[in-house]
Amino acid sequence: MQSEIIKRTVELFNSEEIVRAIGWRKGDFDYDLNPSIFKSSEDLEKNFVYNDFSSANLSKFLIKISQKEDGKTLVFLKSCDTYSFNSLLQEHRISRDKIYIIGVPCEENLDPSKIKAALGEDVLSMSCDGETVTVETLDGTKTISKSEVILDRCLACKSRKHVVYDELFGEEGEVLDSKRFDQVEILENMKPEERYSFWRTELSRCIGCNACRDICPACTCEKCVFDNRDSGVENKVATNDFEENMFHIIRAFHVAGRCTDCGECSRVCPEDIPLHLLNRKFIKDINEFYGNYQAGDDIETLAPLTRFDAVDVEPSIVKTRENVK
Amino acid sequence: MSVKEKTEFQPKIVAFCCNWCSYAGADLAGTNRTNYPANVKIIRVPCSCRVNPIFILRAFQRGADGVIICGCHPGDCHYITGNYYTRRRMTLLFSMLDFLGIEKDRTRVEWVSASEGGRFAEVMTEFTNDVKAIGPNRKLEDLRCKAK
Amino acid sequence: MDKDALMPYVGVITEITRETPDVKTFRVLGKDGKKLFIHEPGQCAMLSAPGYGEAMISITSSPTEDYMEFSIKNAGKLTGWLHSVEVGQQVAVRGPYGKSFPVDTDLKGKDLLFIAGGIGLAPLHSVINYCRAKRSDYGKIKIVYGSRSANDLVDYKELQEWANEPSMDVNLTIDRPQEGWDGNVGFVPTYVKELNPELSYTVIICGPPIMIKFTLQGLKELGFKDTQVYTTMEMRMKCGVGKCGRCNIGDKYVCKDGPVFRFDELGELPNEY
Amino acid sequence: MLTLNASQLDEFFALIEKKRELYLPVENKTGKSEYKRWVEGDKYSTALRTVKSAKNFFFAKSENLYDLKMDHKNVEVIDTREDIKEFVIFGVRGCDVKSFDILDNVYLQDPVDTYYKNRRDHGLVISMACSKPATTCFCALFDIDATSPNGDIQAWNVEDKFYFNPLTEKGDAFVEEFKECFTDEDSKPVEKQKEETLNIIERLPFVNLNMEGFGVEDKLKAIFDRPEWEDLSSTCIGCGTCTYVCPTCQCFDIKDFNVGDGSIKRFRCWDSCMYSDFTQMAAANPRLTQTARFRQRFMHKLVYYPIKNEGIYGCVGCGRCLVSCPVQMNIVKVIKAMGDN
Repeated sequence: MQSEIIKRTVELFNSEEIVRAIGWRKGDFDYDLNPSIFKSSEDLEKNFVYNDFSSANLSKFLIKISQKEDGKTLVFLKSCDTYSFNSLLQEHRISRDKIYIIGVPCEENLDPSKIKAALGEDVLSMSCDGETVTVETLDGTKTISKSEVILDRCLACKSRKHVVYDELFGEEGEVLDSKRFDQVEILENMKPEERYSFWRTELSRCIGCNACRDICPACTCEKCVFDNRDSGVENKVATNDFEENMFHIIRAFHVAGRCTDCGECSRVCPEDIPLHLLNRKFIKDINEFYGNYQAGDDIETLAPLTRFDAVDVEPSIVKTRENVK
Repeated sequence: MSVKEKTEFQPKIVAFCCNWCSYAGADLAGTNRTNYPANVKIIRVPCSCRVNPIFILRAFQRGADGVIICGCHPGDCHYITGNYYTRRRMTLLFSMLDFLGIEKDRTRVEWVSASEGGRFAEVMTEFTNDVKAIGPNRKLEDLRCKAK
Repeated sequence: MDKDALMPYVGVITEITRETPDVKTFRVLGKDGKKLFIHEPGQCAMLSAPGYGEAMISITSSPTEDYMEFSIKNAGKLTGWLHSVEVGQQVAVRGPYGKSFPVDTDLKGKDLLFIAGGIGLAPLHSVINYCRAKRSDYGKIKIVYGSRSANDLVDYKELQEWANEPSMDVNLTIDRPQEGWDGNVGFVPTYVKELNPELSYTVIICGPPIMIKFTLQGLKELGFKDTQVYTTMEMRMKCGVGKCGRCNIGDKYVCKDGPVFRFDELGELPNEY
Repeated sequence: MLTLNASQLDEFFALIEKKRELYLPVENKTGKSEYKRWVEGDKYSTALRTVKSAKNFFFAKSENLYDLKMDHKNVEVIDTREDIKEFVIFGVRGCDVKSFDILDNVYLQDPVDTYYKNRRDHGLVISMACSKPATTCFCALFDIDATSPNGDIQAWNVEDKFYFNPLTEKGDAFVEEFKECFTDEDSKPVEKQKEETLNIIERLPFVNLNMEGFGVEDKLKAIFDRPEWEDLSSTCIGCGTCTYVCPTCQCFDIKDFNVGDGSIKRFRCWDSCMYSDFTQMAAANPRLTQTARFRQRFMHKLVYYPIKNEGIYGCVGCGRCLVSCPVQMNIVKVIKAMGDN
C-alpha cells in the first residue's frame, strides 16, 4: 500500500497539482512516525511511511498550512480523520480548495505501548502481518496476536467510511455498528460515589500538559479559555483536585456536539486517562436527547448546541431518567 | 433539639437570575414580603444563556453548595431564543456532572417569570432544602477557598 | 528559615508625582522610613500587589538618594492599579535584581552620552543622577531625550535642572511640532545624528526597540563601536533571579545577567530580543 | 555488601515509613509505574521508568510561596513555609538521580531557592541500578552509568535480593539507623549483573549518538540559525508534555490565587517554554512562532545550559519524551538532525 501511495503522490508532485504533502515521517523505530510536511517528492519517496502505526490524525495541521497562499496541500486521511476534516470545513477553519485529500484505508492501528507492556521495553522493531505482530527485541524475535495490541480507540471504530476525499485507495468502507458506548454505560450503571472515585483516580494523574487540548481537531480557538490570563481559570499545572476536574469538564464541554470521536485525546495522553469517555458521554446524551448526530458526517447539519427545538427535554431529565443511576 | 438547630448545615446557594424575568420575580417576592431562604445569593445576568459552564464550576470552587439558574419560560426569552440554548447546555452539563459522580441535586434550572414572585420563593425554598439534605459540597470544593 | 529571594518586603508609597498623562513617579520607603535595600544604578525591583501580580520595574532614583523611586507608565494590570492608589498605600517589593551599569568601573572618567526615548528615561535617570552626585568622576555629560510630545517628556522639572547645570548638555526633541515648543522637532535617531557627538563619548541608550535600532545604526555611521554602547533591556520576568526561565536569551538571563548589556555582548546572543 | 531479601522488602518499607515518609514507584491502574507515598500493601514496581520523573519531590509541580493580605492600604506578607518531614525516595533510576544535579545547578546557585533546598535537605535518595534498559534509553550519552547510579545510597536488585551501598554521609547514617534490616553478603552477583547490563547498553540503538558540536559557545549561533528547526517543529502542537515528563525541565510560573477573603496565595507551578505566553516583551514577543519556542527548549538543554554549567547537558537520556510526545518529536531526533550524526 505504502509504495502505491508514494507513487501516486509523486505523480501529483510532478504534475504540480500539489506543492506539499502532509503525512507520516519515518522515525527511529517503526512505531515513532511523526506527522510531518513533505516539500518535495524526493523527501516523500525517502521518508514517507504508512503502516500500522500511522495513527496521528493529520487534519488539524491543515489549519496552519491551508492559510498559506501558495498551492495545494495534499493530506492523507484515514476514515475517522475525514470526519474531523469535515468538521473543520464546516467551521471554516480550512479552505477546501487548497487541499487535496487522499483517503487511505485503515485497518486497526496498533498501540506501541501495549506491545511494550506485553513484550518488554527493549523493542527494536515491530511489524504486523495479518493476525500476528512480530517484534524484534534485543532478546530476539517475539510474536503476539494482533488482537491484543490494537489501539483502544480502534477497538470501538465507528466508521470505515471516508466521508470526504479527492481520491481513495482501496475499497469504500462502511459505517460500523460500533459498541463505543459500552464503557460509558458501565460507568452510568455505577453508583455516583463509585463514578466519582473512578474519575478522581483517573484525573488525579493529569499532569496538565494540555496535549489533549492541543491535539484535538475540534479545539481550534485562536485563544483558548485556558490561555486567558484574566479568566481566573488559566493554569499551567493544576494545583488541586478542583482544577483537574474543571479543566476536563470544560475541555469536554467546549467540544460537545463538535467532537467527532476521533480518540486523539486519549491516544496522546501521557497518563492514559480515558478522556474519550467524557466526550462520548456527551455524544451519547446528545443522541439520546436530540436525536442521532455524528459530527463531521456532512457539512450542512448544524451542531446540536448551535440549534434547539421548542420541545427539547428539560434539564431535570438528568434526575429523572431511568437508564442512568 | 435547639442545639441541633443551631449547628444545622446552612448551604450557600448561588442563583443566576435573568434580568428580564426571575430577577424581577425575586424583586416581586421581596415587595410582597414573601420569605425565601437567606442562603440564596443572587447574581443578575442579562439572560440565562449568559451563564457559562465555567461560572457554575467557579461558584462551586468559591464555596457554593448549590447553583440554580433561573430564566424566562421557554418561548418568552427577551432575546427570543436565549433560554432554549441554556436548556440544551445545562442539560448536557448537568448530565456530565452526574457522570463524574457529583450529586444531581446541587444544580438546577428553573423557569420563573417576572410575575411569579411566589413561585420564586417556593423554588428557592425547595432548592435550598434539597441542597441542605445532601450536605456541603465536597466533590467540587477548592480547599484554598475554605481555609480559615 | 532564611528569607527567600522570592519573598518581598513591604514598602510604603510616600509620594506620588504625576510626570505626564500616563506616567507617575512613586517614592517607596520601608515602613520604618528607611530605604528597603541598597541598589546600584540600572538595577530593577519587583513590585507587586496582592491580586495584581508582579512586575519588574527599573529603579529611577539614584543610589545616592535616601529614598527609592519608580517612574511607571500606566500600561497593564499592576501599573494601572498603582496609578489608582494614593499616598500611604503599601506595596510588596523585592530586589534589587540584575546587573547595574558599570558606573564605578568602565564608565568612570568617561564622557557619557545618554540617549532615551519615552519612559526609557526612567532607568537612565538613576545613572544620570548618580553621575551628577559624583560629578568629578566623569567627563562631559550629554543627554538626548525624545518623546511623542512635550507633555510626554518624563521628569520635565528635573530635565530643566539638568539643563541649568553648566556641566551638563541637555537636548530635548519631540516627534511632531507642537504649539509652545521651541526645542527640536524630530525623531531621536535623526537628532542624534544631527548633534554629531564626538567619538569620545560612551553611549547609554534606552527606549523603544525601534528607536534603539535606528539610533544604533546612526551611531555606527558616526563611527561609534559596539563596545562603546550600553543598553538596558526589558522583558517580562517572573522570578528575577535567573531560575524561572522566561527571560532566557541564549545563555543569558535578562534578569540576572542583564538587564544592562553592552552591545557587543548582545551581538553574541541569538536574535530573540 | 549490605543485602536484603525481596521477601523482607515490605517489612523494610514499613520500618522506614514509621520514621520518615517513604515514596517509591508503584504500578498504577494503567499498568505503568508512578511514584507514590508507600502504604501497607503497595508493591515496589521494578518497571524501568515512571511516567513522571522524580523531580516533583524537590521542584514541586505546584507550591505556595507565600500569602499576601491587603487590608485597605496595608499589605502583609505571610511566610507559609512549613517544616518538612524527612523523606526517602526509593528506587530512583540513574538518569533521574543525575537530573537532581542538573536542577541543583539552577536552584542551589546564588540566590539559593529555599523551597527547593528545604526539600533537598530533607530528602534521602535510594537509587536503583537498571538491569533491563529500554531501546529508548540513551543515558550513556551523558556519561551516566545506569548500572551504578548515584544518590545517597545506591542499590541493585539481583533476582530476589536487594544490595545496598551508601555513598554519602546521609546514606551512611541511614544504613546505620536501619542496620538490623541488612545482612552482609558477597557482591559478586552485583558485579555480574553490571557486566550483563553494560553489555545490553552497548547494543542500544542510540549508543553511538554524537554530541560533538553542542554545548560550545562558538557554535551557538550556527546551531541557532540551522534551517532544520523549521521542519522539526512543523507539527509541534505546542503542548507541554515533553516539559512536564522531563526530569530536567526547570521553568516555572508565578501566579496569584485570589482566595476571596482579601488574601492572595502567591504560588508557583511548572511552566513550559512550549506555551505561547511563556516569554513576553512589551514591544513584541521575541518567540512568536512555535518554531522559535521549540528551538528554545532544545537550545536550552543542548547549548545554553552546558555553556553556563561547565559542559553538563540539560538532558539525562531518560527517554520519556520519546515515549510521551503526541507527535513523536523528541530530543534524539533533534540531536540527530543538528549534530554531527
